[in-house]
Amino acid sequence: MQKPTVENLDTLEPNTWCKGCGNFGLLRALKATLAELEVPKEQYFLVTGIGCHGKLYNYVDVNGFHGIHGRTLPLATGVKLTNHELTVICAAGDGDQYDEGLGHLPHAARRNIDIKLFTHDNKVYGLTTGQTAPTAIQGYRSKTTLHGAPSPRLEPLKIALASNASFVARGWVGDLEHLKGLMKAAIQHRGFALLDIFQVCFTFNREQTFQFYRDRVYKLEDEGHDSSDLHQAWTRAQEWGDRIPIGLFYQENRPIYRDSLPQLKKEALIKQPLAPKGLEKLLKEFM
Amino acid sequence: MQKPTVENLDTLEPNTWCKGCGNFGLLRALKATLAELEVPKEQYFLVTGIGCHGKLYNYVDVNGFHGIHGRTLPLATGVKLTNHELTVICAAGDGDQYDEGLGHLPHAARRNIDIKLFTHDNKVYGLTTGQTAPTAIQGYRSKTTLHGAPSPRLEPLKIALASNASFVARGWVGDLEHLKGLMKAAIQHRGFALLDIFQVCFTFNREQTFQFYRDRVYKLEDEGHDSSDLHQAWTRAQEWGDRIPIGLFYQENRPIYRDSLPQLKKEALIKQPLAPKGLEKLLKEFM
Amino acid sequence: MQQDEISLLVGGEAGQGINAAGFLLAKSFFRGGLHVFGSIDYPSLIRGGHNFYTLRAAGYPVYSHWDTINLVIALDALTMKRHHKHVSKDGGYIYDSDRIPADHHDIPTDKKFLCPIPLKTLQKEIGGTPVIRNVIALGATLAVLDYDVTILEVILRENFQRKGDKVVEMNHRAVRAGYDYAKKNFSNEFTYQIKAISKTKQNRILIPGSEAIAVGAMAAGCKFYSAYPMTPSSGVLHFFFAQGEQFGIVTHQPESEIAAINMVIGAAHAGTRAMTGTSGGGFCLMTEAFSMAGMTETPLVVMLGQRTGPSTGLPTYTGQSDLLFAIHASHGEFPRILLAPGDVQESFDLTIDAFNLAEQFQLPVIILTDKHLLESHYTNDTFKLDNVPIDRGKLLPMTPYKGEKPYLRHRYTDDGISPRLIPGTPNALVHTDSAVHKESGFQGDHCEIAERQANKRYQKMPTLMKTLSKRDTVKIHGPHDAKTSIVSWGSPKGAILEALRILHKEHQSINFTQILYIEPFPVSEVEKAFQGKRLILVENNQTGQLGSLIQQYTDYKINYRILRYDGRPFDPGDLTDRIREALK
Amino acid sequence: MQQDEISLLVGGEAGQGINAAGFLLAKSFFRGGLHVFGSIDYPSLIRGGHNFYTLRAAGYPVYSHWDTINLVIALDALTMKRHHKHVSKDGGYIYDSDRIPADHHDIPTDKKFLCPIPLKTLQKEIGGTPVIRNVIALGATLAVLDYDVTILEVILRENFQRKGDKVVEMNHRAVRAGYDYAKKNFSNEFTYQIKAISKTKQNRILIPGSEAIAVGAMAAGCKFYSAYPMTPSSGVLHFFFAQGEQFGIVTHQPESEIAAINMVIGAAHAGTRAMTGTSGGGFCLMTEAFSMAGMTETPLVVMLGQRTGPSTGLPTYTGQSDLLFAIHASHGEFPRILLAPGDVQESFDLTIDAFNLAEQFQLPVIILTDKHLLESHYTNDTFKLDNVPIDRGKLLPMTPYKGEKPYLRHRYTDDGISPRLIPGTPNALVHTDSAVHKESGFQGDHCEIAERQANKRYQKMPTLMKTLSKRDTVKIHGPHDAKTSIVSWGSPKGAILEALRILHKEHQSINFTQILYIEPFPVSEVEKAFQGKRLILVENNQTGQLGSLIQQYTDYKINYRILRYDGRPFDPGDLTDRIREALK
Ligand SMILES: Cc1ncc(C[n+]2csc(CCOP(=O)(O)OP(=O)(O)O)c2C)c(N)n1
Ligand SMILES: Cc1ncc(C[n+]2csc(CCOP(=O)(O)OP(=O)(O)O)c2C)c(N)n1
Ligand code: SF4
Ligand code: SF4
Ligand SMILES: [Mg+2]
Ligand SMILES: [Mg+2]
Repeated sequence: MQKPTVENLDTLEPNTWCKGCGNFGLLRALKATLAELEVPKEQYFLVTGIGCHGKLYNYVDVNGFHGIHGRTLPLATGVKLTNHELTVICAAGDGDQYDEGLGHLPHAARRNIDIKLFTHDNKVYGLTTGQTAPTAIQGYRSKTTLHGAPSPRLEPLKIALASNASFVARGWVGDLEHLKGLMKAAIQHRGFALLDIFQVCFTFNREQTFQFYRDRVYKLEDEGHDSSDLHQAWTRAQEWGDRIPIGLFYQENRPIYRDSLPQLKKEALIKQPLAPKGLEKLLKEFM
Repeated sequence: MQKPTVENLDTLEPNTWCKGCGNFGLLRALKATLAELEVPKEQYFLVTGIGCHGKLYNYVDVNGFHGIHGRTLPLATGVKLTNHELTVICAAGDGDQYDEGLGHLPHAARRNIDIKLFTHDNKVYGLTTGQTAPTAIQGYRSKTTLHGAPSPRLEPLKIALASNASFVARGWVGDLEHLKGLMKAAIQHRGFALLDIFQVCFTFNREQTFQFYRDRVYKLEDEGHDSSDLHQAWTRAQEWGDRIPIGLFYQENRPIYRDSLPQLKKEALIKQPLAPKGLEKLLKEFM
Repeated sequence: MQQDEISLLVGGEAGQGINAAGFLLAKSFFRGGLHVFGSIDYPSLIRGGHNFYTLRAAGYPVYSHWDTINLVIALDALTMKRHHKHVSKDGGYIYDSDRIPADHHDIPTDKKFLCPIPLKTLQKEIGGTPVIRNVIALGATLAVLDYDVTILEVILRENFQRKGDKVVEMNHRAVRAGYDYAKKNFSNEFTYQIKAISKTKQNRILIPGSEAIAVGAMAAGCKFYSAYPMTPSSGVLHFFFAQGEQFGIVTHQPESEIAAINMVIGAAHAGTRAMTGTSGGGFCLMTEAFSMAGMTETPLVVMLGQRTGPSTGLPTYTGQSDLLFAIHASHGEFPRILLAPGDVQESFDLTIDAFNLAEQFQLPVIILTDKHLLESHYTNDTFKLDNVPIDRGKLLPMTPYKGEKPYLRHRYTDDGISPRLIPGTPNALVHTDSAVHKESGFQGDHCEIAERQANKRYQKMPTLMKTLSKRDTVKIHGPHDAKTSIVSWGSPKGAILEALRILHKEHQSINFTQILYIEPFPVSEVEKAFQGKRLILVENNQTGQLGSLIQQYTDYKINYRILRYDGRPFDPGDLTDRIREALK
Repeated sequence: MQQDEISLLVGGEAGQGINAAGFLLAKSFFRGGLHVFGSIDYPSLIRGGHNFYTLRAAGYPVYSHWDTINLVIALDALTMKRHHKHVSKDGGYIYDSDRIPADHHDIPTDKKFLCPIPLKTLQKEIGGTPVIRNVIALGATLAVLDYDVTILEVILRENFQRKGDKVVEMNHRAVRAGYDYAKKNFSNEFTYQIKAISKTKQNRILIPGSEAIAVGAMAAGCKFYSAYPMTPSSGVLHFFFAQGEQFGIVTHQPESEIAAINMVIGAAHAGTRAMTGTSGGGFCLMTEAFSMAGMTETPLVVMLGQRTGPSTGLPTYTGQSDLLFAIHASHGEFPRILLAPGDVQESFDLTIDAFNLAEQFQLPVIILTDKHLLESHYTNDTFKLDNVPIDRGKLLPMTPYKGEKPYLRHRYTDDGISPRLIPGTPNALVHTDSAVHKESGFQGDHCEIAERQANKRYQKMPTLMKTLSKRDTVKIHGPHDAKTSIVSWGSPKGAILEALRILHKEHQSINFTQILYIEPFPVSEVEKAFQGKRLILVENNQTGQLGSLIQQYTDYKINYRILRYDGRPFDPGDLTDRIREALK
């Protein structure tokens, strides 16, 4: 089938994101990334959650599944284990992934399931009209935190590092070239990859705006960060304030979950015949 | 009511744990801890999950709720916010808390809900006959990991540290005095406390036995660990192998969730009258 | 021409403030003493797309919006196109002529009253920001309808007071700009004009179901509300956040619905009144703990706001497809109560009753409602807040325990209801268990205990049925001796009452049996209502779920089924036609 | 005295290997050509407590255990005490006299055959470890029953072969020690003796429901099984882990039931046959995704193994209380299929059919079963593995797509079923959505689409009903023209067949209507079966859930209800009494 191009990855679906939404940049970066890789369109599988981010599914013309809120990871795992020739990408929201679906993340990470998780981290629940997300910065005001979010935010990168994720990165929608590089690296990484993306919710988040990030982000690679050093990664992941690092925090090569399954050594499950031979011997045990 | 003593904390319920189970030690340490504190029995509230650990509920005569699998934290949060005069303790399993209920842990931690989580970390699903738990060590063999657990284990302390938990500790059932000290410190800590307890499953876990731990554990306090230093805590939490640290990894004083609720400044919710005065003004807005 | 009644639609993109504009208009009529019903239709997106607010105002009670529209206020071209087929023959349009050139709106000009207003131009003239355009359009609308514009001005002043005089002044100017422009250009031309009846504030409210439920819950003493956002249940959550604190209520947004319900069970067990709210998918996630509430006999109140399913479905549209799910939700068998309000008064009343029943019978109660009721604006007498009944059943005071020793949380009693103690009460301990437990609440892994405790839980039924028999479990609207009865539940009530009004004018012998307390099913009340009647079932779902219950519990057969399951509520006009068809 | 039939019970503490001992005994009779039924009863704990294995063996088919016991093999004192009331008048005990002193077992010695065996002493004599005591007891048992002990020896050899000769030898010695001791001390005294019929292996199996389902699934081509452990569904998971790999099946233990079902939906959507299994509380957690399977038309197979509820309930005991929940589970409306096997043959057959129906109709299928069926050992002809029908419906091959362009996953068709493509197939892309979607699978936030797609999904019903009408949706056991019919589903089948045998001997005009395909409800088949009959409902639950469906779908009334809900399966003896009562 077609090799993806930025054009042929377009769908005819009307885009319903707000004008000014950071999702547009993210979409652009994703399409550009896929267009640079040699994988044919039908070999991609995109799973999205429920939220504004979930609509991404409608705008990228690859195989796609718009799942339920918070469950991209297990659904993607099922797809990947069934047909590991597919490149499986999850687009999740911060409410979606870090609230409802948080329990799946450390497990997908430690198992090193070979799927890519791109989180649209806009620090609000966009589609449900702006409630506070778990990544919202302490003090953030919304209709569900009138006096400001009372608790420190959830820190996805730290959670991922604590869960032995083999690829941990952060990008933002204000630097698409950089974001594209991270997306590409994530896709090319053999194993689980978390790419948390600062995605500006133009409508509801009046604090973490483009300007907010532009004033603060710096690139790890510009400061000689060694992404093979877990210790450095952890230290960098703590940084928050006037300077916020983006880039590849950590990457490690270790066996993926599939490597533990001899059934999948030769070919993908989907390529194998359904009805197994020799089942009779199972019944012998009961005779 | 009565001040707890080791004797009056006993119930008449028949104990159904296996002979040799590490839970007995844990139970003993818990009763001894409560007996040393000045809180009357009726001011304790114990929430347990489903698993062998969950039966603890039957053996400690304080208020108790044997909840469902994986949900001690939210249930305990509801109890605590309603009556914050109660000392609320959760006894969870590793399957219970770190598989089914994992999603609640980072949130309870970052919110600093003033409840205590004691996890019976036996590295197996005891009550369901020995399946591999998420904390099982890579390579661990059971009926659900015949070739050995393929993935690195989930590391609760690292997850807790990554979630800004204000109290992170590890004990083990082979040193009850030490364990008691940690339980006491956790209960006296103002805020969320995770105390992960190596609890030997005598029946199913033939690898992480008493001897296994006895050969490996050392006490942080014996090595001058500074539990106010997050960085040190993280470094120690990585240690695993011939030497495994137990003790208080990290403790920090920061506001608890309740501090953000002016409603609870004066007295516990349960002490306040149900039907509020002045509701008429709400309806005025609709006139 | 003065009319008794008018039906309007305000339409545009999401983000244009359609809901707010529609509501301001609704409020203007409401404050003028008219009865108003307003309903918002919006897709699941934040900006763009197509939103519209439909409202009806009349000199007599109105129970529903109406698809047939007399005047469309169009803030974009799509609005004109989309709703054209629903505009009455003598109807018309007010539209933003700066945005929608005359050759672009696709409306056959000969047929309709067209009132182009250059919103952008006027906005610039008065020196306002774009958000003010809606207000200009509203001013124009009131001019065309010849309605007292000062009422809107008062409302705007109230609304914007806290934002300062400048904002109030700007709004005032906007209203006047629209009003004057329309008066000057289209005065007295439009068929539909309507008059305010009264200008003094009355003891009436214009309120959506969400707020009716929230206020009901607060009045019932709900002190703890924890819910994960989900349309259409979020309104209640937002209201609790905005208003709860001042009344000493704790409101919480947890990490998931599973957390929400477990927290609420914890809070209720700990002795306060607690509630959660959600919609279909969220309720799914709650079912496991719902069963635990049944097993531990914890008084639990869950508001289930239905939307179009299955799965994510149409998140912002309505439906009634979760009735059987809610009645049968969760593994195992335990008694529960399901209440289905049909309007805001019932929302308020049944919510209060939900809390009382939950505590009296120590079991979970579901308030089953839907997007249409939760998010539409109803005109109602204000709710009575004095003497709200609060009956906590067998809850013991927190004073040192002096009852039978030892205290047994799940003690066997004649009516199956055990005295309930709040943990923390001196001289007693409270034990409960999601597993089979003994009277003490400690685990009892014995078959005999399982059976006895199961019997205990169902032993509540006779008392419960007796208690419920004193409630209006079933309401009959219209003549009791009618030949035909429309059978329904929940939010279709409004459209059905409207249809009934028309059918009665046509001298049809028909009434409406509304079932409010659906579980336990009020068999004898329903059978009494059905006696000798032809039955027409009306439900906002695909399979006629109430019909299934009627088939199960009674010997009556549904003769005709009118179902709608496209996400939209019933339109009284269309519904009347379908009932007429059924009556043939 | 030689008997046709015998009923035994092996009892002791958890951890004493009661299940294994009981099963060895069962297997011994089975290998001797007898028909056997064995059932294990254990509380939710790992060591201690009281476990017992009940088994019946006979020269003719047996379908159930029996509460009345002829011989108890007691490994602890509690066993003797607990089961005394169930021991038949001429029954007896084999017991561990080293553990249970004669003055301690509470059994009136005059009435019963008592066979004390000093297990510890004998164990020491032969130089074995304590685990060998059960085997000694089994040897003694066969001696007392005058049954061919070499059969047991062969079985033990097969079992322990891979553990080496020493182990085999020790087992052999243990059997002989028990056998010889009993022969010497109690030879020919016992009323109950039973003979092997044949010693050559036949094409029969002794298998529990779990394994029947697992083998069925494998035969049907299930390549992916993901499940979170939960009694009584774990047996299937363990079997998949133990046996799946060699057949190229991927088995996974995920972090939760929510993960399990979402994974399985992913796997099924990606084109393989996939399944999950769980019990009540776990199924609750799956309901949200279950609805997604309905919406995305993903072929999904879920095994729901019931246990005693509500909530944690009695985790290791049986029940049938999730029928209505399963039928109505999840928000929104979508077609589903629910199959309820009553024995191991049906477990095998219906599991295969589940996969076929799921793919033919692209919808979720539930196999509803329970602890009693899943964990009891049934004697059955071996399953036919050749020519297992595999019908994948409208699944397209993975060769480059050449069909109508563009490929539309949810294309409208005459029968509502769209051609299904595997993602990754060249020249086409597959899109699907949990929200309302268009034919293309892209989101379609429009009411018209919601309605059309809803209609599309239900458009499958006529074809589905036609397909099902060719299945044995309902089975009638016994004379079709009987005056009374017992109506039931699932695992009570065995006890009912036993009761029927007795009642037929008493010349009662009675048969048994077993409903296997419960959703969609086979109305006409059921009505045909019921014609002119008195109906006795038998269910292992408290509210008679199948009865509710019968009330809903048919005009027949249940005349009498026999319900059991203490966690235990029906006992044929007690059931027969209750049916006799009903027949009065
Ligand atoms: C089980 C469930 N609970 C709640 C919802 C309602 N819901 C839809 S989107 C959303 C949150 C969206 O926030 P996020 O995931 O951050 O996505 P964003 O819109 O910001 O991209 C919620 C709570 C749902 N669809 N399903
Ligand atoms: C929702 C749900 N899923 C599964 C189960 C079955 N179950 C009971 S205990 C248990 C695991 C026990 O392991 P763990 O939590 O580690 O406790 P332990 O027995 O080791 O103390 C499981 C899976 C359940 N009760 N509820
Ligand atoms: S609400 Fe926020 S995240 Fe959603 S589309 Fe609009 S700007 Fe983007
Ligand atoms: S199974 Fe393991 S954890 Fe459970 S009681 Fe026995 S030894 Fe303890
Ligand atoms: Mg977000
Ligand atoms: Mg464990």
